[in-house]
Amino acid sequence: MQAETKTTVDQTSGASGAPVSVLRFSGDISSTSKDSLLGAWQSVHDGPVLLDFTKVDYINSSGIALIIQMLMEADKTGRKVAAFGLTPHFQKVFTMVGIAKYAGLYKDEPTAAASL
Amino acid sequence: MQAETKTTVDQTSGASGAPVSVLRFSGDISSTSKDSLLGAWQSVHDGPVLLDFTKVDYINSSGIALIIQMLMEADKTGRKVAAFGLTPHFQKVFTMVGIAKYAGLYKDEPTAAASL
Amino acid sequence: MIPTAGTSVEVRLPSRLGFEKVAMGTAASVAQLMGFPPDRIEDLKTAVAEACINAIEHGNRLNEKLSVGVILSATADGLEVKVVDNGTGMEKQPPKPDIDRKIHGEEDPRGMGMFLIQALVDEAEWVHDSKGKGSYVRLVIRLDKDSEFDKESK
Amino acid sequence: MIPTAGTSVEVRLPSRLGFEKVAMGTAASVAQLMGFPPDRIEDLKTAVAEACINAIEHGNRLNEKLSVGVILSATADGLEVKVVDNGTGMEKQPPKPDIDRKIHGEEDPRGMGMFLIQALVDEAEWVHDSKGKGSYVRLVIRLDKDSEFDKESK
Ligand SMILES: Nc1ncnc2c1ncn2[C@@H]1O[C@H](COP(=O)(O)OP(=O)(O)O)[C@@H](O)[C@H]1O
Ligand SMILES: Nc1ncnc2c1ncn2[C@@H]1O[C@H](COP(=O)(O)OP(=O)(O)O)[C@@H](O)[C@H]1O
Repeated sequence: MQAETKTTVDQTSGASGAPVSVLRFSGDISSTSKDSLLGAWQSVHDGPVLLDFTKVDYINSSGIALIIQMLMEADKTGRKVAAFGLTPHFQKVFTMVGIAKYAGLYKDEPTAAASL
Repeated sequence: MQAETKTTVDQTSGASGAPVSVLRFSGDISSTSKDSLLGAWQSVHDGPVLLDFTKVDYINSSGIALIIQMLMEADKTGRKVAAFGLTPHFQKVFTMVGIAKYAGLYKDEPTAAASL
Repeated sequence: MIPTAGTSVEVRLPSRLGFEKVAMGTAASVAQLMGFPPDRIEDLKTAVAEACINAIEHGNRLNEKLSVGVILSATADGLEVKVVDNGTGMEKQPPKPDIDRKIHGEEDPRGMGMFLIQALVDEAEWVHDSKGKGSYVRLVIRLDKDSEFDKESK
Repeated sequence: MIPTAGTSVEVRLPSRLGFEKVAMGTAASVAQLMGFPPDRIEDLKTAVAEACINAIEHGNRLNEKLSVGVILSATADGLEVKVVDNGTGMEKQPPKPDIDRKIHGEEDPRGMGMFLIQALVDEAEWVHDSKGKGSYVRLVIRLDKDSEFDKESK
């Protein structure tokens, strides 16, 4: 009943030219997204990570909990995370719940990559 | 309860450089649009007319009936009419009800103006 | 992605012009959830809007004390929508609108709602009140069908 | 543009996750009809979605035989939404989520729905079942208020 989450994993480079992994989500981020989101997270190697929300239509509180789980993993292993492509509404929501404290929120990929 | 229709009247020039009136609609085209649509039609002078639907959100069958009333007036006085800015869905609907027979439907203003 | 056949959503609207847009929003969300393509969702929205306008205007005669019911049900192969009013329905269907007659003033410029409904959906049936339970129009759009193909096969 | 106070729209959804999106679509259409600005409509959509998810999961415990009711009513200065389920409601409100505790594993990463609802609307009240009539959350967003101003004054 819920739109599937697709997550693809890409590679780009950060400010210093060091490699950065990019997780690109599409569809919904909700309770059914667990395997897609956490599976993709586990598949990426060391180093900083970018989260691309450009093609996400819907995020609910269960989806936000999954993003927090990714940030827990990142925090444990000392990896930097930045996000981009969120609508102004979800930038506000991510700030309200405190995610912005653990992941920089940027308007586009170059700005987000430059922060890492 | 229904969004108001705003109609502004503009002037451009057709294929031969002759003056063309442009009626630009915005909001809804429904039963409450009568005064706005027919009032604007009455205010324009002789010559061909362009109908701009770019900023229209919603058109229902009562609104289509008002457009047909404008085309009746145009037919009586031998004036050419062309429309642009309709979504693919409303291009289909206008074709289904036969409006396309009395008003050319074009994707943008230059193409529509060039047809007059 | 398709809800189990039998799953249904109901909406109740006041009999006031403009509220057909609420039914459009609900119908669009259900159709999206079921995986209908965007062009079919547009067809459905227009058909549902016209059915609600008729229920508000002709069925309930703009009496705001009466409400219009919209029941959206997933079937095995598509979506069925019933739009219910408190009127007695129609005796017979109006003639197909004729644009030439309209332009030449030989026919009312109105009278296109039912034609549009039939042209945009895969099935449309008007059922008139028999035992005071309300009249309704029943619309069906199917998931597997291509809209153009379907229109030609009618 | 504002519907007369008292005008209301009702939706009935099956208790299945995903159908909160239908309530979002209906609520967005009603709010648009009432002239709410786009950012407030986004706030409302998220609040209504979270209220429906809670009604589906916690109130009706995913029992698809039960439905969730969403009643949208125009008031003198805004829109009131009641999301009704068949459960017994809550005893007391959960604590405000703490992101630091969540990140450090000291608190469940979940538990943000009610916080978001309260943060996004102008009024939120949880009413628990007293006489078997169902529990509900009542949300209000006001038309004249600027959302930022309103959040600061809380
Ligand atoms: N729900 C209804 N209840 C009673 N009569 C209806 C209903 N829907 C349509 N009709 C009748 O059918 C006619 C044609 O409807 P329609 O094609 O939608 O055009 P219009 O509403 O512009 O007249 C209406 O004028 C009305 O007499
Ligand atoms: N409609 C409801 N009926 C019963 N309990 C509820 C309802 N809504 C919320 N609750 C309770 O409040 C808790 C917090 O809800 P919420 O903040 O939305 O987070 P979550 O749903 O992620 O647990 C839920 O875990 C549940 O125990």
